[in-house]
Amino acid sequence: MELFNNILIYFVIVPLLTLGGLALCSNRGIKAIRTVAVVGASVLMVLAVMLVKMFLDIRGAGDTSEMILRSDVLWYAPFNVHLALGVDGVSVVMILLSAFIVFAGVFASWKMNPMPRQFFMWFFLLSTGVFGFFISIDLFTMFMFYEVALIPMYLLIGVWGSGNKNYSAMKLTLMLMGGSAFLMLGLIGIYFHSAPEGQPLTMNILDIAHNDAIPHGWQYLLFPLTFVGFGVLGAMFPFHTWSPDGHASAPTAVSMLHAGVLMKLGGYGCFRIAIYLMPFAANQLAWIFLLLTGFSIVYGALSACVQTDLKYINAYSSVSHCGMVLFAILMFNTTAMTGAVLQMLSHGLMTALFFALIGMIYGRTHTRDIRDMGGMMHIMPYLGVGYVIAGLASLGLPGLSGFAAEMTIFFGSFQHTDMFHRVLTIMATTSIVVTAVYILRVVAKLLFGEVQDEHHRTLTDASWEERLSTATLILAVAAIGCFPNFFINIIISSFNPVVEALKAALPSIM
Amino acid sequence: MPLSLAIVVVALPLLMFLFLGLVGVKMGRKITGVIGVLAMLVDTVLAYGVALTYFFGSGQGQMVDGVRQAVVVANPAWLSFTDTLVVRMGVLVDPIAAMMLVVITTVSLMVHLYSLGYMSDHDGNAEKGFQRYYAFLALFTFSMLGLVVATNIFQIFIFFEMVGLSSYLLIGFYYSLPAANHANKKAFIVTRLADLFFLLGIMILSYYTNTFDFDKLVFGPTMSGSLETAQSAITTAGGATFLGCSVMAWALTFIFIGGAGKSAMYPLHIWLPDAMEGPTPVSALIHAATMVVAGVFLVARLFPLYVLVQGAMNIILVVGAFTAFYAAAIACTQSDIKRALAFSTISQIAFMMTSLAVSSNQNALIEIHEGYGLGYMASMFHLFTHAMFKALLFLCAGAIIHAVHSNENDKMHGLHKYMPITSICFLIGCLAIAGIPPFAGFWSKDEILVAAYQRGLGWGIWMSMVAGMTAFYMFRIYYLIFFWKKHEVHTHHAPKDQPWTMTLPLIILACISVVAGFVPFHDMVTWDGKELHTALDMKVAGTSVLIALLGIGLATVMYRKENPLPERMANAMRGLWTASYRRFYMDEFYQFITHKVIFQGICVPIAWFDRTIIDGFMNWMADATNSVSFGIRRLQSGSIQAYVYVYLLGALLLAAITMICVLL
Amino acid sequence: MESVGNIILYFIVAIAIIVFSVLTVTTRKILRSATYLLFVLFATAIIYFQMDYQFLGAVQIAVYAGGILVLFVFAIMLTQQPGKEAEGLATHRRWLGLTAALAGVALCGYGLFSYAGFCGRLLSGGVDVNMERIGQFLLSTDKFGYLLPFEAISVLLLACIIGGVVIARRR
Amino acid sequence: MDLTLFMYLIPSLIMFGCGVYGFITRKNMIAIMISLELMLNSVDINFVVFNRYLFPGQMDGMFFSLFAIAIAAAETALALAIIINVFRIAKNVDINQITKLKF
Repeated sequence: MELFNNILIYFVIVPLLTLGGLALCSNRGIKAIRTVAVVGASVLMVLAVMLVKMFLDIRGAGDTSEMILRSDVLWYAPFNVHLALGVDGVSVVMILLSAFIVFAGVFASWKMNPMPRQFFMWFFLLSTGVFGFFISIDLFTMFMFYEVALIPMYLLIGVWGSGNKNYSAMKLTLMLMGGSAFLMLGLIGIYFHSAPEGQPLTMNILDIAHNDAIPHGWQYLLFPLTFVGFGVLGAMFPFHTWSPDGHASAPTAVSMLHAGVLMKLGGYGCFRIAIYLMPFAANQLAWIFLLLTGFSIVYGALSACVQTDLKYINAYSSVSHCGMVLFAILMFNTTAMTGAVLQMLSHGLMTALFFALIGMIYGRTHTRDIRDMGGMMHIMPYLGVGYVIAGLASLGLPGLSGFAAEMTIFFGSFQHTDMFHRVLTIMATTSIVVTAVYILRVVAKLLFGEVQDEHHRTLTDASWEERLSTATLILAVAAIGCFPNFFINIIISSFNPVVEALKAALPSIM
Repeated sequence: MPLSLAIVVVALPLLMFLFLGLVGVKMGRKITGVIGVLAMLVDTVLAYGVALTYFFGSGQGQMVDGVRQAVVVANPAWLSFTDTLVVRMGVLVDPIAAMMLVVITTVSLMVHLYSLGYMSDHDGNAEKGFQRYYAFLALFTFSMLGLVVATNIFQIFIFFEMVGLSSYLLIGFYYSLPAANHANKKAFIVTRLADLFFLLGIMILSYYTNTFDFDKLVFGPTMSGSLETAQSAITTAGGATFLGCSVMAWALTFIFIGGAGKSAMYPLHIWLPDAMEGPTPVSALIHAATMVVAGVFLVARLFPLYVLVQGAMNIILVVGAFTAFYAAAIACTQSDIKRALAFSTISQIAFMMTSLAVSSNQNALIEIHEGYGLGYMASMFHLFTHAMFKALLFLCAGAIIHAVHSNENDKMHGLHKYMPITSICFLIGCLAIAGIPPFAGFWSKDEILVAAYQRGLGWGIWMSMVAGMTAFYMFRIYYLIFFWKKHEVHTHHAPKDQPWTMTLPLIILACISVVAGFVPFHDMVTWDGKELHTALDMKVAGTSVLIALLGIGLATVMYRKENPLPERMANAMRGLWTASYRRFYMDEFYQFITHKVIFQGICVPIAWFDRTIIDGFMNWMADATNSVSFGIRRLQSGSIQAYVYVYLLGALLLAAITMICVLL
Repeated sequence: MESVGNIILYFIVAIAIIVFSVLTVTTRKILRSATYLLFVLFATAIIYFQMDYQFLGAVQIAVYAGGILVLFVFAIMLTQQPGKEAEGLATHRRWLGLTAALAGVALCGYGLFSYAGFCGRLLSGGVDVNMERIGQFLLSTDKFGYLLPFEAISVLLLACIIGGVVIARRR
Repeated sequence: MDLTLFMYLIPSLIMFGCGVYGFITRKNMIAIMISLELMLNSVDINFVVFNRYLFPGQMDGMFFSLFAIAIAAAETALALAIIINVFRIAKNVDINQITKLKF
């Protein structure tokens, strides 16, 4: 079948095969379960790297089409639903990011207990959804994979979580489901206006964008629906409150995958669907969301300053950083959008690293309250150094990923000459100081100083799989930080259609 | 020796950092230190080679028509914002960069060597974390070298952050100590705040000029420093204004704030005295000689732009002159020798800033008169000499602290007898900083004063006064450490001169401090690359020496021998003395702003708002749904009898209705 | 015109049904309740015989009175502590039941009385309902054949047997 | 005097009303089952009587009753099994007390 010649479909097939393999494992054979999971994750990683290479080759060969590696299989004719696959630079790097985090996540949940088999099965189902979302260019398929990625989260937190897990799992699921309710309305609305009068309706994003048939009046309704729908997942103020509780209760690997990849689905969706398909309303309504996201950047950072739970600090920091992603996307120029994607990559890796480390520390100390800990650097130097590196990436230190991303965003945003955008940009820029404050506060409390609890002295440093998990992420963070241009070259061409569409929608925007 | 070796000079410390950080921790402590020192020695030799080649070699295009050119050795793109706005990671060699290469590698080598002894206990065993210490030193050296060879302003920003990081790591080297822990946080956050302004400045500047590169901003197409290029950069900005000032003034002021943060100008100086919690060699390297002059370097780098924007330059002048005095006033009362030296550093850096600022004047654009740019040259000269003698002073202080295990000068006193070499080296440093000929400080400070007098008599007198204070407080420290009264031996072994690893750097630096003043700076480091003709202005030189001697004399009277005079004077001016001792309450002020206003007044309410209002609303929605469904639940009681009853009534009702309808 | 015996029998049966029905649901003692139910079932069987449905009447006695009621008695014996009276009913519950029952009876009674004269007479000459015909109907697949329901009932009974065993089995 | 259809329906109706009353008011589950049997029985009578009076040439009503009796037997057997099982667990057959499965 022609479909199976496309590398993209394997990003869905491999996790599903892994899932099947896990289903065949015995519950007791932890070795077999681990082996299957590691093999699955490694194959995904290899596939992702191959995809990047193929992408570079194809682009290098002069193919400038918007999406490459296209495949299209009719799935359900009455609604013209296709299994339409295709990637551009943004999707490629997102897939790479997901593969990294899935890989690291498998090692971070090495000692998962109880029911490791079921855990990994849900884990891979979630990855299926994530990868499926990134490779699809059909509204229905995207939405379907989106839901596939959301649902396992409930069980993963509810069963394997800690603390107030039932509440958190319920809250997270309900709020995200609420978001997808908005989203579904929006998508249905888009579908019914996807083609001019008399032509068959379509679900294909590219076709919808080229048709540009959504009436302006409808755009005013559909843009907020889709943007908010995805924005909930992107932790947009004021729909971010699932994030602190959800992350606090989630098991390590789930936090990693959730903050690392799932929250990126939000930003990606905003960019790919909300803005691309409805450029007119995007231009008109951007200011509302710019205010919200600009506010949430500072708001999240300031909130993080007073938290005492490590995961809460990180969750609020995610609110701030993800706010920056949406903020940059709404700036509607290539530089800022490039920065947004870099920030997604950067935040994904760095937060995953954070959550991995927090999980490892929590697994040893059984507390996440920074007031109860101190001097961890004496006890677990490897984790301590990892934490410092993650923190430095988060506060935007050159050479680590956060810096390149944030600078690109700031400089892109500053290209706007009007007062509104500039004031917001300056406001967003101040977050680099606040971020430094809360990161250093945590680092000082947690790692430095004297050991607070004498029982902690007997704790051990990272084991080999934990080292592997964190080292993978640290390397990735450093790679983005040291060679940002490599990634920028991959993604930058993807923004042309969107920016063109935005310009066409309102010629005076730039 | 090709100039491209500058790349190696920069890269070698980075490799050392990676090597020591990744591999070194598995090796023995002592051996990593030795490796670090040897690598640094190689680096220093290379740096000297590059500098000498640049200044005195021929070819390679560094000299065109008697004008020194900036040579870009490498300039690969690192991060592309737009097609034109590209951040490059380059290596540029020009007079100030070459000079800074020499300064940084020299001091760094001395500190590397010195640390072998300092970071060991009295039996010569290296401390825990020795490898980490050397790795961080290498990281710092790399960052600082990267900063000075930057080809564009964004690269400077990047390395500003990097030196900030290395400074953070090294201040917090003894991370178990709460004070160190607190100090490094403070240093990082204060400089980060300044960097925020720096960033804003870069954003504005780059938006209007559409470039980061110095060759477009200040060097021009021929790479020679030129006012024309700078002018064109400013013209590109057009007449854009913001709040009544031109955007260029805003941009350059913001950039200066960035530099002021690193260079500890008032009111962003508060981190530097606290940074003395780090190991003393670190203070010598970072917080006396190199990193703290990054701000000066930054302003010097953009000097042609600043010259054209008088507003920004005046701000620098005022801030610099005030800080020089302010820090000197505080230094007169400090009892912790490292803090006293730190304030002395602030004061001296402010000298450099002031010197840069005075060299512009109102009619700079109209005519470039003879001796114009003297301040620039003087500033760089002072930067050079100051780095040497301040490093010397700090290393001496380190030796003393290592010997008596305390920073407080009332634990010292009368050490001259026990540590004669240290004492002499310290004296040389003091003479140099006080400006006594022929020591290095005299020459550079004299040029600064000349430049200040050229700008205006008032500025000159002010700076001369500060110079006098400098002489006073330095000798106060000197006397209090080495004389005052007989040393009381507290520890079981008496203080003595330290091992050769620590003494050798002192001697080398002392020698440099003696001779550095004779380096012909005026034809090597000038803002436009041309030779600057200077002559020793006897009037100025004479007065400055006189004032310095006056200061020394006063200090001698007060502190040579134990006497009640200082106590009496302190009592006479109790309020002033206390204010100075408490550093004019700036720390308390910042503490209030950060803790009470920002933390308690903003962060806590926001967190409360988030949990209570926003999250409360979400929970309220859930609760509302819940209670509604609990209400409805009563209908679904599960009692079959109730169901039957309701069903029956319903059926009867329907039947009755049907019947009524039929009957009607 | 019916024979007098038939009419007398009818009245005896009707009164028995009414009285014992009421007693069934009003007595406090559950065993008595079952006994009264037995009488009701017998009376019903008599009605069937009166209708010339002998087989149905026999089934009614054999299955209902003989089988089900025995089950009831066993169940009562198993679950009832001897001598313990059924608890008194909550008053509101009784009133609820009474209103519902009375309303139903009243409504249907009103309906019945409005059509009281309809089809009053028992038509003679009906089909002779003998065993052979019943058997043929039950196993026939013709228009009025009941093979499918018959088989379905068989399966249902089987399921019930299995279910009963499974449920009642002591674990 | 004729025995009309109507005359057979009256006792059946009263029987049904008693069944309803018993079903709603009784608390003992077996008593509820008994009330249920009353209702079933009354319906059976109706089937048979209607059949006999209105369609004497057919036997549908009779067969329906026949099947109803069979199903009633099955249902009772099963229900009593459940009740006994419940009694084993709860030591009680009071329908108001058996609330363990309730939300």
